[in-house]
Amino acid sequence: MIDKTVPDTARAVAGIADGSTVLVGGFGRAGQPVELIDALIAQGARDLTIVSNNAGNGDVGLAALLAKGRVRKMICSFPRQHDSWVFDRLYRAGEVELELVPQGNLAERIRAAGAGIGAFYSPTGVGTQLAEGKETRTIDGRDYVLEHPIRADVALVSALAGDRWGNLVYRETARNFGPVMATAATTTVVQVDRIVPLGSLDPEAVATPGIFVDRVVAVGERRWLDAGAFVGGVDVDGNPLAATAADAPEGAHR
Amino acid sequence: MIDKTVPDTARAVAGIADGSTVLVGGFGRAGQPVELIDALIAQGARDLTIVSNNAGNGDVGLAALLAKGRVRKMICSFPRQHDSWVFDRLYRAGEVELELVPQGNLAERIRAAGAGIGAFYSPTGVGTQLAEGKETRTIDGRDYVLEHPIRADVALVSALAGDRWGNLVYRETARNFGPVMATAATTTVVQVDRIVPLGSLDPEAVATPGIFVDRVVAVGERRWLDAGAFVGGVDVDGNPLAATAADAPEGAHR
Amino acid sequence: MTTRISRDALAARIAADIPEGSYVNLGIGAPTLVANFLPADQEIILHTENGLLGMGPAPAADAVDPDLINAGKQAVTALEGAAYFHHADSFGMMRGGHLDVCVLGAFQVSQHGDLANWSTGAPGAIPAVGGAMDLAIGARSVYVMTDLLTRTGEPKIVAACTYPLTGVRCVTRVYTDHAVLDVTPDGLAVRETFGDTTVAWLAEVTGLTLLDATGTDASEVA
Amino acid sequence: MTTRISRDALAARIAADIPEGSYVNLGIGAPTLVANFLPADQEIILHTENGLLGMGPAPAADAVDPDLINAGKQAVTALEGAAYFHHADSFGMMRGGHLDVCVLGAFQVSQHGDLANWSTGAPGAIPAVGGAMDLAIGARSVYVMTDLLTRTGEPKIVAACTYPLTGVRCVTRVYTDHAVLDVTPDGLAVRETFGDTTVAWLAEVTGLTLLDATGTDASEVA
Repeated sequence: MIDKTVPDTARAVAGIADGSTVLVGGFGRAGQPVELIDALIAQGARDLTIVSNNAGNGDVGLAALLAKGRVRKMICSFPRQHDSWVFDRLYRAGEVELELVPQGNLAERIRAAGAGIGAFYSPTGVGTQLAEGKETRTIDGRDYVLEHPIRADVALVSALAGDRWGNLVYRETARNFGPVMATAATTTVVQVDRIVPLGSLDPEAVATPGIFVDRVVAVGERRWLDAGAFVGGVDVDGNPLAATAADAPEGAHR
Repeated sequence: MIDKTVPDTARAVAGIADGSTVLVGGFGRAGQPVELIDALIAQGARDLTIVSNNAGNGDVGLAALLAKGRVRKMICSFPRQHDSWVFDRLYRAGEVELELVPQGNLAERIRAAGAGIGAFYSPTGVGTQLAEGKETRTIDGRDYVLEHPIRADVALVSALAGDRWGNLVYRETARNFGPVMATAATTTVVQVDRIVPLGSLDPEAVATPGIFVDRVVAVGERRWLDAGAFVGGVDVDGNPLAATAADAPEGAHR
Repeated sequence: MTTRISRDALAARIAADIPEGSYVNLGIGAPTLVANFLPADQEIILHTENGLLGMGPAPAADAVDPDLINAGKQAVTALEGAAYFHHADSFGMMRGGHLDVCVLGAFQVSQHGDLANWSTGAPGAIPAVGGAMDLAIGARSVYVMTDLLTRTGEPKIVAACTYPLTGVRCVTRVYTDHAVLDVTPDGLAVRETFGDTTVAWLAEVTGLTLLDATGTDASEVA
Repeated sequence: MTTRISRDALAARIAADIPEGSYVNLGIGAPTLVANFLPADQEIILHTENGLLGMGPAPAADAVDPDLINAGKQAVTALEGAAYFHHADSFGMMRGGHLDVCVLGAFQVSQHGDLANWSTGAPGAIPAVGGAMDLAIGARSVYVMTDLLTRTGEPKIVAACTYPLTGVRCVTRVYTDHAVLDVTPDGLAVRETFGDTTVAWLAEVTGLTLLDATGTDASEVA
């Protein structure tokens, strides 16, 4: 019998080595695998390269991992948020490296790794700082920049429900990077609210087939979702939605 | 109100011009938009380039379009099947051009067109006849061939159900090329068994969001599915599953 | 200083240019105001790049769902007819040219339609780009919503951007608090002025050669 | 001629090498027989490239569903735990190295692991490749199931393929009716012989230098 479920988050993150590249799902805190990150902090791996859309919110999850000094480098599209004070401090102190990637190139580079694409020409970023040093090519009159896959040792993903084969469904916009990240790592570890019996997920609605998944752990209701203000968002003037204010730079674009 | 539904297949295929490139969904007859192809035959467009995995089965659908002499060129991965006698005859008579593409490169090239990728490096086909004349590159020690997008004027797709915004769900392996083809055409035309009210499709299970769809037509139960033997398959010795035998070349690989 | 319209009035002005049936992405910040002025009796489908088409308005305070947010990480709702998808699919939608319109903020827009809206390049600033570069090159029409002048009076419509670029020659039209300008192959064309704003004044304050497209004839002014 | 095992026996032999939990694609034709010999008390998940993981056996004749077929366009079923996906995702799965094993037929396999199985290059033949090239380079282990000799007695394991290639240096292991051979950096290694087949006879009939890996020691034979 195939059984990819593991009984607790400690076993889910066991064996992650120092120096690993780790894909971390989520957009802000929607889909962020906070319980797995907490287990990774306890597990102790360090000198990590983290690939994630953001660089942590508040003091939980990815921000907590950063605060512990476990992260050597962040690859992300939008590190600076009103509540990214942990990353901001480390970055300004020169204690964490940053590779900034436009969000769509980030998603597509991760997909490319999972889908066996050697590299691809993207129109995004052409003529900007973020394409400097990269090969460009004109195809059918349009300019493109050559982008390479981002593959990882481990992916940490949060989904709504999974079965013992590792099939996953997500919930609303918490899906975000989960399905592509699950394809691009040597070991894909998933936290779900609940594990369901094989055959109870609609095969037409499975967003991540189990072939991409190595370990699934149930974390129950994600309590931190209710543990305070709605973090990460800003109002129309760029001021934080939450009370935990820090100033949001003018013109911030997601 | 947005209403992409059209009342009949004739209106669904209206305006398809001579010389168009047309993506046609389906793998064998699963997911083949036979009712739309019938309407296209009646509509009369000619000198077409058809992109489809196969080159028709028996005498219906794509085979019927070929038999009418409307197709100048086929781009496909597996034209030769035991019941592809229409294509076989035209090809041998020099009346239809063929561009043979490995199936995964076909799917990925269509996806690339829909996703705005200028070109991509694929490991499939490297060192084979099907990569001759194409640029190759070694990336991280592996060889790749540069593949370009396949975009089209029109896509004809068959799905199970759709709503007036064009959201689609498919059925089992009839999904196949539908979701990628829907993204890669200027005009995407979809036949569905039934049109359902907006809001009745599970937003987590929509396989083609309506943004990719221009016209949806309901065709009811696809009667041709029951209209005879199960066509297209071969047994373990390569002999046709259907009674309508033609000899299958030894070693045929899907 | 000539007439300035309010940010709400500008949002309404932009909304009026978006036809029914359009697929639209509204960038975070001021562009989100455009949603408030889309006609209630028309269907315009909003895309948010974190994986949702058919985005609805903000929920009631007691109905916030942390799994359902927009690109600005604000709580939103999903309409009937919505669909969820993952990030690679969502950005394929943008990059593949399937969005009709996006509305973005700007630090600067050049007379050739170059956009700078992600970084001022200030020393010590932490860079963050998000989906801005994908939106800028992806949508069929890229509308910029911005004040004409910075708080210190510098024009944001410029001969060439001095801030780091978001995209090259990607802007279709610029909606400012004084006027609406189209990016054309021949340069910027003033399409509409608000109140007592004149094309001549716009040309003077920006220092640019502007085409006058406010009438039936487009004629060049100094 | 030495001992030949039957096609069913060969399929059983291949099945015995596939561990529980493997993700496996069985090419059309003879490789599909392998499914009949997978142990019923173990879970091995079958992939079919037309968009299904968790493929089950053929349905009863009165339960055929034309929308549910395999790559050979035969009616199949879906197991509990199955998932459907589109073609780009399905081939991403293959190309991305997620399948543990695929089993393919062959016209020829070279001593370096080159595979020819899609075209004999015969004049007038209509070429068709399907998913063969993607499978050949995609799976972690590419097993070939083939007769050692053609009907006319020519070896199908050769120094260099004369038929058009499907993939370069892609084959992991060749299961023939006489012996099992591994492709190694040093050449072909005979892993197992059936009945009275000897390594020497295999070397003679193929005209190749073969390594003997049937014992605990691998030693080269002429």
